[in-house]
Amino acid sequence: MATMIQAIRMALAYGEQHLGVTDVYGEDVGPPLGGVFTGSMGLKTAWNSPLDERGIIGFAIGLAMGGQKPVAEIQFVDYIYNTIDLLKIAGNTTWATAGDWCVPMVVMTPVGSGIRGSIYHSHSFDAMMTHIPGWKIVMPSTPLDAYGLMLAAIKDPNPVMFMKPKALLRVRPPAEDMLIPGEPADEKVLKDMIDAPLGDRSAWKPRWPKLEDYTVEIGKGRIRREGSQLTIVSYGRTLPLCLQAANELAGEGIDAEVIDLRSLWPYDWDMISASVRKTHKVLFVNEDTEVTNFGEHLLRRAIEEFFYELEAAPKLLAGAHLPGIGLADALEMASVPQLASITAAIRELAAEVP
Amino acid sequence: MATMIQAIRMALAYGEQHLGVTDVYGEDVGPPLGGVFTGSMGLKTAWNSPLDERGIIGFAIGLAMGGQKPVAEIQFVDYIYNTIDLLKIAGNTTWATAGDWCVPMVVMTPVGSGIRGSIYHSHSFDAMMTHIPGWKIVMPSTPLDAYGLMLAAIKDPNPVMFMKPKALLRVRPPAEDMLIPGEPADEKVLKDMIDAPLGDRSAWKPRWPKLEDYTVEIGKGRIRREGSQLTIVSYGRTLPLCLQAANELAGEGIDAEVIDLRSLWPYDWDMISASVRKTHKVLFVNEDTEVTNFGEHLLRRAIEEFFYELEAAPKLLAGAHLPGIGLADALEMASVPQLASITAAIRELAAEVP
Amino acid sequence: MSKPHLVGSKSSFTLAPELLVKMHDLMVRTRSLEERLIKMYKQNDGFFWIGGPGEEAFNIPLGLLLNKGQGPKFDYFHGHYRSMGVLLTLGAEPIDALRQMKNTATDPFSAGRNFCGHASIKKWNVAPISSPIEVQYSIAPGTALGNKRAGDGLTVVTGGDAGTAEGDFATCLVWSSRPGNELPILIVVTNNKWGISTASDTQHGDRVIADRGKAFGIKTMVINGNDPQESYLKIKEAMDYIRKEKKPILMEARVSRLYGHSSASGANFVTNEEDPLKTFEERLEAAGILSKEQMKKIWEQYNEQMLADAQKVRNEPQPAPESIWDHVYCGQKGKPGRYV
Amino acid sequence: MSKPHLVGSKSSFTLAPELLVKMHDLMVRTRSLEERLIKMYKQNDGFFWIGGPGEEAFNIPLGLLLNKGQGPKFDYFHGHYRSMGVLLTLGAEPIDALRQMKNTATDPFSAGRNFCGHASIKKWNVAPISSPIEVQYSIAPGTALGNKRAGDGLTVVTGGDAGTAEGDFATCLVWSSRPGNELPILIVVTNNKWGISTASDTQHGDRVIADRGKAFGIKTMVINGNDPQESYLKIKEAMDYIRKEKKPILMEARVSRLYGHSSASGANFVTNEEDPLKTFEERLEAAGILSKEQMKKIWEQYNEQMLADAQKVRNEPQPAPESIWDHVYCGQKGKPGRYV
Ligand SMILES: Cc1ncc(C[n+]2csc(CCOP(=O)(O)OP(=O)(O)O)c2C)c(N)n1
Ligand SMILES: Cc1ncc(C[n+]2csc(CCOP(=O)(O)OP(=O)(O)O)c2C)c(N)n1
Ligand SMILES: [Mg+2]
Ligand SMILES: [Mg+2]
Repeated sequence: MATMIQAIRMALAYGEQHLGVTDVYGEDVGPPLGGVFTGSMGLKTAWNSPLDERGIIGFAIGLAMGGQKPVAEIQFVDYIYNTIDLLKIAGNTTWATAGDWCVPMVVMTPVGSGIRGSIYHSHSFDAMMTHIPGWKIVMPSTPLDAYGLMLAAIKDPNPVMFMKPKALLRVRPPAEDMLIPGEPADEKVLKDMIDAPLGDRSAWKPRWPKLEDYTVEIGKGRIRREGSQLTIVSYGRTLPLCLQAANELAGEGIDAEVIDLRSLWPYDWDMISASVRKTHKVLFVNEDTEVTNFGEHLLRRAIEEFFYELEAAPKLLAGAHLPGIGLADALEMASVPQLASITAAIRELAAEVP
Repeated sequence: MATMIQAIRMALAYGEQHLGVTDVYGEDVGPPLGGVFTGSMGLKTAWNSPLDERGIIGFAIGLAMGGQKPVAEIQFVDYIYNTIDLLKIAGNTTWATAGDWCVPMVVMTPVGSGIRGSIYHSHSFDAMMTHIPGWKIVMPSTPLDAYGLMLAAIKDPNPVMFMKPKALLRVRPPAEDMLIPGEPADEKVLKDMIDAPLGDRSAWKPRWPKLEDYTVEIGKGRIRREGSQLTIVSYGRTLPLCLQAANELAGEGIDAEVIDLRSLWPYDWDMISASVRKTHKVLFVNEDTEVTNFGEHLLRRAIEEFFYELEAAPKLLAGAHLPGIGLADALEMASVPQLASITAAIRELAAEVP
Repeated sequence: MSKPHLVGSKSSFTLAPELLVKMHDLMVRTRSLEERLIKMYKQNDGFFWIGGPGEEAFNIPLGLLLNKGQGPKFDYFHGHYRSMGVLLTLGAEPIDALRQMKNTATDPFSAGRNFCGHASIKKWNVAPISSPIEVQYSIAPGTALGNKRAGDGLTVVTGGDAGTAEGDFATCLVWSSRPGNELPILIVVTNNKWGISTASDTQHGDRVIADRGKAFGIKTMVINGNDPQESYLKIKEAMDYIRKEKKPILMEARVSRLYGHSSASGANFVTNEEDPLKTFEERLEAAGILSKEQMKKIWEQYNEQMLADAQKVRNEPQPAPESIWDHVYCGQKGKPGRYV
Repeated sequence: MSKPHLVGSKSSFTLAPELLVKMHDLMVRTRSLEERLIKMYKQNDGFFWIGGPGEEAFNIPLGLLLNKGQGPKFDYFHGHYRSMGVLLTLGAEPIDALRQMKNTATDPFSAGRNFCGHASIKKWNVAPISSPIEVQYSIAPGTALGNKRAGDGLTVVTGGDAGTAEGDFATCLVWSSRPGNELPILIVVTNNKWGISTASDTQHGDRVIADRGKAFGIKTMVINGNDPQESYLKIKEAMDYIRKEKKPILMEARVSRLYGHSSASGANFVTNEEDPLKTFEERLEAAGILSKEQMKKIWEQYNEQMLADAQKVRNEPQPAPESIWDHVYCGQKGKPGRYV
């Protein structure tokens, strides 16, 4: 019963053992800390880098070109914005060389709000990242999906951006999820095996469970709740909130289908299409700022393909278009979708009649 | 009859003389070159900077804080992508300090395709830039608007991004535009006054015309063609193409209204609304890559506000979602909207019946 | 606050006793504030703590030597999240730091938006402190050019050792030393030998960070930032040079990090680093400038004040949700339309 | 090509005559290619020219000394838009450079997508040359770590002087010199004292760019990159050290820029800079290694070959519009759906 951060760590351990991962690195990624969220604790290839995000991304490109298999971390996505040119290079190298070079690298980075992170530990990155061609982009909302998407990311011969929703890193898996293949069912046993002790950990070594291969194909969404009246498409932090809202609204007779997109690029249009063709109403939810937002892309595509089939205007619920998320509770709550605003948006969409 | 690049240069000269501009700087902005597109030739405050875009943007923030009024240039917007964090800071400083500091700076940079610039001299920046709150963002399509928007940008107490559509820098003004207040009507006379001679120019000094104040308010669009059947919203390089297409299609009985947005943020929603409420059909055209594109924002807003009034699905015509624009003619043509594809899109929209 | 009595005796000091006493007072005030902030964090009166305990012996002299005022005639200060000592010395009120810790509506630095220690005081040319490491080094040369044009003001920029790995540090060196266009800027690195959990000697081939200035012809200094007298004298020497020559100096100050990186690493007092305040107090006592008793009293006064202030802040209002729309633009308040 | 006759006489050279003759041949070949590219540009057989005339005396020795092959056992080369001499020396065909100039479908480097001089040859570890200045310096340390793990390979990265103002240059120094994790990398700056129209002495306080390595404990060298023999010997010395010690070297090579920055500045021959090829030919003649006649013949042969190649390229197909969809992803061709 791993948390998402444990699942990621186990995926990286599996990657080191079986998939040729050579370097898991970034600021405070190696010993003694093993990542500010413990995501790389105890990994044998984990190491600390200089405090230089441009160096981290550039080095990953170089490692990928140099026959290595890197998983590079940007400590918080809030600090990735001086590397956009390098992310673009990682994404255009194959195209610019007409296929000569591939760049098999993974970048992982915590994203989003939910920890009172204030202006610089709350950023979302889905909008800018989906505007950078040549990458694959994933964001899990359950530990099992995190494990399966990380293995898929490592196996992929292209650059893959693995976004870790900060707010969900320590949350337990949903009831319907099976165990990660190989993990012990008892969370205390697992903790004992793979979490470093408090205090001095210089002599500590993890005992990894006998993990197995499990891949979530990049580009495949997941229907987390079936429903007939409207479709909700989300991912990351807002996904469990959408699910909760949908479940609660079932009592009011609102039957919503909830799709966890999981992969932002490529994304599972087949799944969205099938659902919208069934429900004729769609709500896109994410927490990035709402202007030039990836949900606007999905909405545009819905308009392109289903305009005449829709029974209500498709909607986007996203973050306020503001320079930051404020520290105080009330400010964070007012800036990004929460259970209440999601519930209200679903209700409104359900009630809309042409 | 100034070209756009001459208009920009005159606006900067006016800015130096009357609006307190202290520094026009960037790579090759000062003598001897005066900018790779001659945009800063002969300006008294123009100087060459180190080859360091992060330095250029950072320095501009510092100058603005230090009581100066900078107009900083990024030589090509293709090279701005390592400064996104600094652009974000310029845009969030007022908000983060609850109003304590303002950051009055202008960044100008050539954008877009049209000069066979290949992968790194063809980028559009409207999507990423409109995703950065706290800025004002403008992009003219005529010399007069360039002059008026540059003066507005200089007068604004906030950071303003002035995007120069590369393809239009040397194009003459449209017939309906008046002269820039103060400029001589004869383009040869003007050239003689303000363009540096070929060869050694070390002794050359410009003779600026007696320029006058003329401001295009940021946030106001411009109807370049009135029409009743559909609305086209565009800006920059694609604007004249939209206009040409609309004029040509008038012969086929298609009567399109063409809005030059001019300001991307804030944008003139009143103008778009009034037009769409009249035509009930709308096409957004820009040349940035089409996924998570600013046109998708406008389209989403149109859906939000007019879904039930629209007589056709609103459309976006934008650049192919690809890592770059290829050098060969055929590649550039296939990658971004051209007259033919714009014409086709208008025709299709005009023909669409619910 | 009652003036402590000055005992004029032999001492290891060359600075005037009045100045030493003043520095001590400000150092205690700063430390007391930081310790109160940590307590607030631990008592759930704030989400996150980061600050500068261990850097007082450098920050207080720096604050004393800045020429305070607004606009390019005066000095600019581009600090970072360990700079509260500089700001208190300039005249900032501790209670305002507590307000930011508690993210109240009354927080004058950010109205409850930013982390503690992320201040902004335009009226004294204190540039906004923001979280991203090192960006201040790309920004600071700009105010230095303003200074150069306006008179004898200068710009000071500070940041940590690990952060010098960012390109912005190099940018600062490049832009400050352009031949013929050198800038009046004091480029400071406060080297505590750590970046969060990462020891600097595992990452930095540049064992003496200040040496990076040499290739640029920038005058460099390495000082013991744990010694307030040395800091005062060296910063003064540097500032005199900068004001006169209109040229940069790169100064590396070796300092301590006394409560770990931040609340994320527990914010507990570490015992294996020099406490510059303790050292200073021992020297002050040995020199007969302040007695244990006197110093104890100063501590008590400040600790009491901070506690009282913290209690006051607890009752101050939190920001209203709709306040998020204010100040997107210069002078703007409220939400005029669909968007600001 | 007929072997020139070697005259064994007294000379100012210490390198073997065969090697000198070979270098001369490759230098002429490279220059001849560049001049053909410029002609193509001027005849509208290409949209843009940029290249390396003036850097042959450095680039050819560098190409000769690289250990060519694929994968981390072999050397990696991260060049820039003036590096064609290195690539020709490795074995690239001039006609392929002409193809890229003419953006034909047959351009093996980018299939008509990228500017001339922006090559990529994975089978020889030649990293893609891209337009953004200096990014190669952030990338190159990564391949150097691959080298270090695999054996005795090393990584070479090159770029211009003005570009060292970008933070990436500092990044390269930092990442190459981490204590205990030093990397086998030859960091080269080809200093022509210009960045487009901007003279380096107006921007660079670091008058000797190589000095920037010193603070990092990186061994530095400043060489006359206009002298092919000095270049050869110094690059060899540097590479021997790097292969043995697994540590970086920062080398500044002073070179010429013989046709201005690019076609944007006219691409005309400048007369106020040393032409290293001319100097070399004078020395070769003086040393009796090659006669004027012999050299003239070499020039003629290459000039003819380039012209013939250019004519051939003129008739090759342009890329098809739908080819834009190929190679967004590794191994992908065509457009499977609404998007690739
Ligand atoms: C650009 C950026 N990257 C990462 C972080 C996260 N972070 C905050 S403080 C810190 C370490 C800073 O070390 P140093 O520069 O030595 O300053 P110190 O905290 O030791 O005073 C890191 C990595 C950040 N705030 N900004
Ligand atoms: C990041 C970036 N900024 C700007 C440019 C435009 N540009 C191309 S070459 C050049 C000058 C480069 O000078 P230097 O590094 O000395 O190399 P040189 O051309 O002199 O060999 C500039 C500014 C660019 N290609 N990339
Ligand atoms: Mg430190
Ligand atoms: Mg140069």
